[in-house]
Amino acid sequence: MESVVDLALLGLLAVTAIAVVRVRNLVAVVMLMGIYSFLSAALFVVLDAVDVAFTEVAVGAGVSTILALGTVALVGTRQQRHAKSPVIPLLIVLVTGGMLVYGTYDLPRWGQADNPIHGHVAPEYLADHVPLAGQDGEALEVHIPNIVTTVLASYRGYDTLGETTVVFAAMVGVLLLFVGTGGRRGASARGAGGGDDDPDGAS
Amino acid sequence: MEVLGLFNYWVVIFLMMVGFYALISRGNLVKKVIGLNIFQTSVIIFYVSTGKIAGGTAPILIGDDHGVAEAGAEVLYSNPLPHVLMLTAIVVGVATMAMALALVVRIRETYGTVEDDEIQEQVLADEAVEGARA
Amino acid sequence: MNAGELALLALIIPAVGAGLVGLLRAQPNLREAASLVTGGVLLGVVMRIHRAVAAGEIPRLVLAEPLPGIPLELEVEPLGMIFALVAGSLWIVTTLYAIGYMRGHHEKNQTRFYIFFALAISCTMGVAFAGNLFTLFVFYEALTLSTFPLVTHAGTDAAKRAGRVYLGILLSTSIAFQLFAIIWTYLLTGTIDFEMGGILEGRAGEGVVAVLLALYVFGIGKAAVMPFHRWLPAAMVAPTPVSALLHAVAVVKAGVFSILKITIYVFGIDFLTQLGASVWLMWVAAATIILASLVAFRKDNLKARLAYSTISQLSYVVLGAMLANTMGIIGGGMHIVMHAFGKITLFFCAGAIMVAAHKTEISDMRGLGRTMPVTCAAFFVGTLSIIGLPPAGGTWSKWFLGLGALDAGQVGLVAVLMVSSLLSIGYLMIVPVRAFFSPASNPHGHGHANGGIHEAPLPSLIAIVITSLCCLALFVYPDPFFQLISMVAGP
Amino acid sequence: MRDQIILRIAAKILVGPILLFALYVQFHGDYGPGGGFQAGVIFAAGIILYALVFGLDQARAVIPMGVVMWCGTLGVLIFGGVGVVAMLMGGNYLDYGVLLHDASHAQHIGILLVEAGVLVTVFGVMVTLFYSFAGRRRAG
Amino acid sequence: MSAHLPAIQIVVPLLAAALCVLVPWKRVSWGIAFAGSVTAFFAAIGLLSRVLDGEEIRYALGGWAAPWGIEYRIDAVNALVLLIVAGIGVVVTPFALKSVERELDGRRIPLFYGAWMLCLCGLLGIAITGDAFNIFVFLEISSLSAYALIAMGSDRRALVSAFRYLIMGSVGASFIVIGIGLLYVETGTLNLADLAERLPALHGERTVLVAFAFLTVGTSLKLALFPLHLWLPNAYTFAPSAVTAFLAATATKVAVYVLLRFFFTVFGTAYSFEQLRLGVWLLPLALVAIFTMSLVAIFQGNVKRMLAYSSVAQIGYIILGVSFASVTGLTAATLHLFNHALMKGALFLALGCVMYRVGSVHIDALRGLGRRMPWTMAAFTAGGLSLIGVPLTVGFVSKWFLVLGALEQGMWPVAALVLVTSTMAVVYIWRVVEAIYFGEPSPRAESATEAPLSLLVPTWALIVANLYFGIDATLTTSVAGQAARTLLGGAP
Repeated sequence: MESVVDLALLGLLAVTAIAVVRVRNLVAVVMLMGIYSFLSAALFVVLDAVDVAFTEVAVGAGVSTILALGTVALVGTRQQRHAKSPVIPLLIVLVTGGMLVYGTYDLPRWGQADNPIHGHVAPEYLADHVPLAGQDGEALEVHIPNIVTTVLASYRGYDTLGETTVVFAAMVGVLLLFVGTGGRRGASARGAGGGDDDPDGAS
Repeated sequence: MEVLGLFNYWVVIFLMMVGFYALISRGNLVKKVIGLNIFQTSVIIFYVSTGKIAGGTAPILIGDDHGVAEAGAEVLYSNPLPHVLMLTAIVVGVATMAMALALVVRIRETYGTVEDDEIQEQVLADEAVEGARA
Repeated sequence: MNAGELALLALIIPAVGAGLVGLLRAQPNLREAASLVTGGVLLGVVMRIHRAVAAGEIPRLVLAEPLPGIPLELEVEPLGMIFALVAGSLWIVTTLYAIGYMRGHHEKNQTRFYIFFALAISCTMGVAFAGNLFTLFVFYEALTLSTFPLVTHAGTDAAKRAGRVYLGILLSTSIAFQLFAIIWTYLLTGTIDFEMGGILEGRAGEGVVAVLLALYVFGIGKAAVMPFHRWLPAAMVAPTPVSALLHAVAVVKAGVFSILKITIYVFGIDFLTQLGASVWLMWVAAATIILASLVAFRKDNLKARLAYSTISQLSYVVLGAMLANTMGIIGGGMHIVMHAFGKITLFFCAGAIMVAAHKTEISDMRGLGRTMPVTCAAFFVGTLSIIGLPPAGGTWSKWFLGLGALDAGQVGLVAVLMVSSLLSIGYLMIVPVRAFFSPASNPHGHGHANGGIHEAPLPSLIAIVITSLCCLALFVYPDPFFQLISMVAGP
Repeated sequence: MRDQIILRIAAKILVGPILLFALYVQFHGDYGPGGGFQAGVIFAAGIILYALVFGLDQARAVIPMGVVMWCGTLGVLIFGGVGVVAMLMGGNYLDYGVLLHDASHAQHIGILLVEAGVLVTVFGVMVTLFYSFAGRRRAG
Repeated sequence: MSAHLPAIQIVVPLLAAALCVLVPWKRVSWGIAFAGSVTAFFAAIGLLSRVLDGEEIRYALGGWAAPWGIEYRIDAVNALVLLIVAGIGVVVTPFALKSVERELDGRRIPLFYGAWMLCLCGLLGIAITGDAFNIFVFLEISSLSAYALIAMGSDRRALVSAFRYLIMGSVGASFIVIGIGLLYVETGTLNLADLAERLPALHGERTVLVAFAFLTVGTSLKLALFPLHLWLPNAYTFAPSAVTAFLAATATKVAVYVLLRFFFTVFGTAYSFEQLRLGVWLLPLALVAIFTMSLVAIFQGNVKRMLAYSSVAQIGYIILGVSFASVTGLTAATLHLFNHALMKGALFLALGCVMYRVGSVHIDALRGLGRRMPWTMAAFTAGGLSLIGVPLTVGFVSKWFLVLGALEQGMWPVAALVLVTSTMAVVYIWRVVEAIYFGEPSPRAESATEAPLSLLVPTWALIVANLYFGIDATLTTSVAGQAARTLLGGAP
């Protein structure tokens, strides 16, 4: 059953992805991107990654889509047909994809419980019994049922700090780009006028 | 299962490559960014699918709050680590996308277009001006 | 203060002089005085070191160790002492000359000129006292860089172009060939020190030695062995004192000196003779001697003719080194000295003619002997020395080189030496001969060209007299240099 | 959209529960799916919805740009600060175990704190991004 | 506190970044950034001195044991890289104070220093961590902030350059993630040391080969290895002066470090260089990079872009050293990491001074500046000499080891080519030097005066370092030698 849903979703994803390449109305493309995110979120649920699915819906389908729509509203909705030959990009993609496919032949088969990925580090996580550093293998139990939360916030909490910092970096970057440059309605928000504008940039 | 085992990966690779193709072949900057998004999302799908154990369940331990470890031993859980990594990757993806889109907006404001070849023309014109002025 | 520290002092004094010149830029008289005093002090120091070296001492001093096992080291051995003596004594004379010339010629940026001039001397001392291949390379490069502003002194397009050729050839040959050879030597021997008898013996085969030697000979672009000689004529755009001291003495002699030094202390004379790896390079040198003489014939510009004459004469030293026998080395070493005094005299005269009579082309110099008798007489003496005729010092070096060629069994080379002497009679002797015996070429030219004696400014004239007298003195009394070179030339 | 009364009322009704749901996601993250990221995004979604319906300026009046920027920064400081506190209390950086006597319990506290940091940052950043993009006028 | 030095190394810049953004005053913001970079610098010195005592530092974040938690692992290699990054940070930050005020709108400045610290933090984080995925996270921190910093250039082409860099950089990062993912699937671990232990058993696997390929290509995009360098010249040309100096001296170096780490530590020399014969691939790439990029540099009118192309060529030298896979070769590579940071940092800072006074770094704008800005121009010349590899500068030291490494392998044509190409550096540097000292001043240069001290002092600090480490390279060569031996798996 799982595999059927899995295959169906993958098929839909493929269709969506191709549509993203081919459609030239950018609003439609952004919506397709949102759909792609939703579909992948559904796939994540099938793959037991509920946390990832949740995040993908909120961030991928939600925030990304809104930002992309906002951008499209600011830059125009048509993608021009352009004369560049698709041969070289196609070649690069085929080589890269070919490499990856070649690499999969030795990959452990999908979904097997005895794959190395499930053997080395994961069992201690799942047993909630992760060794502490420098204490001769003495372990600590955290007692939080959602292992993803524990791994995220504690075992690999440093990664999460980094990830929070990436988000922060994006804010700093975007503000740097936007502060004090043209087309600002935000700057006039405190002053008179501007208040009646419909935020068409986001609708 | 054997065939499906690889087929799954292949489809994911196909998805990645479609995104990658959109990224490198399209001249519209917005399209490039969306291509990048598809590419990154597909990489996430790849990671997550490696964490799956057939017949497994989400890594949220079942049982009473205190005896989790014992209870967990009998249930087959999928691997939580790829999930954690991909939570990070999703957030990194949106951060990159926000940066990219902000740049696109600024490029549109200064160049009046978001098509790569038209921008390139103006860039070349700038170079010519610089050469002539100096 | 021991002799090793004195060697360091010899490097520092000109640098301090450069600083003084910079500080005194507002008062030209004090500035020039500072230059002269520095020159005097340097000569004194070099004499002190000479006393120690003549007594058989080999002073050493390690300055720094940039890379493990590769120190920056000074070492004064007899060959380096010769070079230092020549450069040190001629610097003060040239300074004297320059004072007259630069003022007489109304050159711009005189302060910058004296600063870099002094720095170049400092680097020259570094080359002379280099204790290993690395140190030699360091000062060799520094010399190139410090003379670059002097070559381009005029700042004109022609000067810039010349500067490009100068720097391009000297830097690229040194980096591409010389440095390569040094690193290769290091790899083969594990050392870069100069040692009597060489360091390569037993460490490299005939083929490797031949390639290495070629890399050194061509990599030391300052020796101007053809086909890497183009920088030298190009450098002639510099003010004449620069051409005189640097491009007749310091820079070019740094080149041939390096070749001589590397032949003796890296390859070892015996080892080279035994392998015969240098024979083809002898012929390269011989070809340079002849070809450069032929080119010199066709140059009407006096400085250009002197430049090609220099190229030709430099290869005498290279030839001496490549002969790799006692007589060859003595000849080469002596020729460094003899050619230095001879050629600097000629350049001084060329500059004097330019300042006093505003003439640069040989064909315009007919009858000049009447207005500039002292200068033209000095030119005659210098010419004798270059050709190798008595009673000038050049006789000795030619003599020993001939003996060296005979010892090596290369009769053909003896012939080359003869032919070249004949050629140099042809292209050099013609100048004083015309000056004294031809009627003036353009009687209606410059007003002062005919009327009475009109010599160069007095300081310059003094310098010219000193060097030409030296040329003569060296014929009678070459002993100090002969003793030094004998110490390294083997039995 | 100012005139669409139904939408406005619906939005008004919705914003509250959305924010509540965000808090639920945050604190239930230990037991079910969810955590700081998701909660932060949902929290931001509430504000974004408000802005879409009532206008950007109205939203900015409720939660000004300065505040959300400040939030975006504060979260990083909270997260990083928990690590520093752990360090000051003798543990390694981000070692929550030293925060309390009972290491296991301390882990809970630590996780809660850093998740709060994540929530604040993600909320702040997402709203800032929205404000920035929505606040620009189309050029040319 | 010294036990926590590794954490301080990263966390202080990170928190400083947040604080920089919080304060509304630009000078205070700069002060925080400066304090952050100074702290990071001293932390790096502390770590390096501990590593030189022969210790391998391990620091478990969150107190969790290694393959489960994330750990820092510091040996001679990354200690040196940390020192490079933090050292350049501490020199360039004071320079940024006035330079950035001149080139940037005042309201952006606190944000600028936020991004500045994030970039520093990200680069340090990549270098220090012992966890493969963590590399990716910090790579993104540094990259995102770098994109923003580059886009701050006053020329509008800066935006396009930043966007193109973003696309190339994101592709690179995605490739790295794919590579890490494949390794993870094969081994079940993300810890670099753990990976190194588990991979030898899998050396025949195609998946490992593909992971290797993706990591190499992804990292090469980041380090601008020819022909994946296309983003670099424009990004460096149009970024603000301080940003160019900082990134040119650090960003590509850190990427090279990542490459070294994967080649030698994770996959192991036996796999990378014996089984895959990587040297055969890297050597021609490096040579072509050196040759073509030096050639292209000769024809650039914009001096910043000229130096940018020269940077790509210099990366070629580093990769050349790597391709020998010998102690001398790797010593040369790691030495050149350090030395090139010093010389390019100095050169770009000197150009920053020109930008500050003249407002352009086109070669024609530099004409005749030798008299107007003697100190700046002397610094440029000295930096240029170092780039050429004149003895008693750091450039010479690198070249010495590189040629030695090539000759050791018996590749004397390669050695010759290294030296021949450095004469190409003579050409492109000398073009500028000639313009500086012999050119007729342009109208703008006519009125220029010497750059202020706050710009000159950092520039000269790097020049002095260029000379000092050229005259006494004992320290750098011993650290580089230790790093090389560590990479090759010998005793440190």
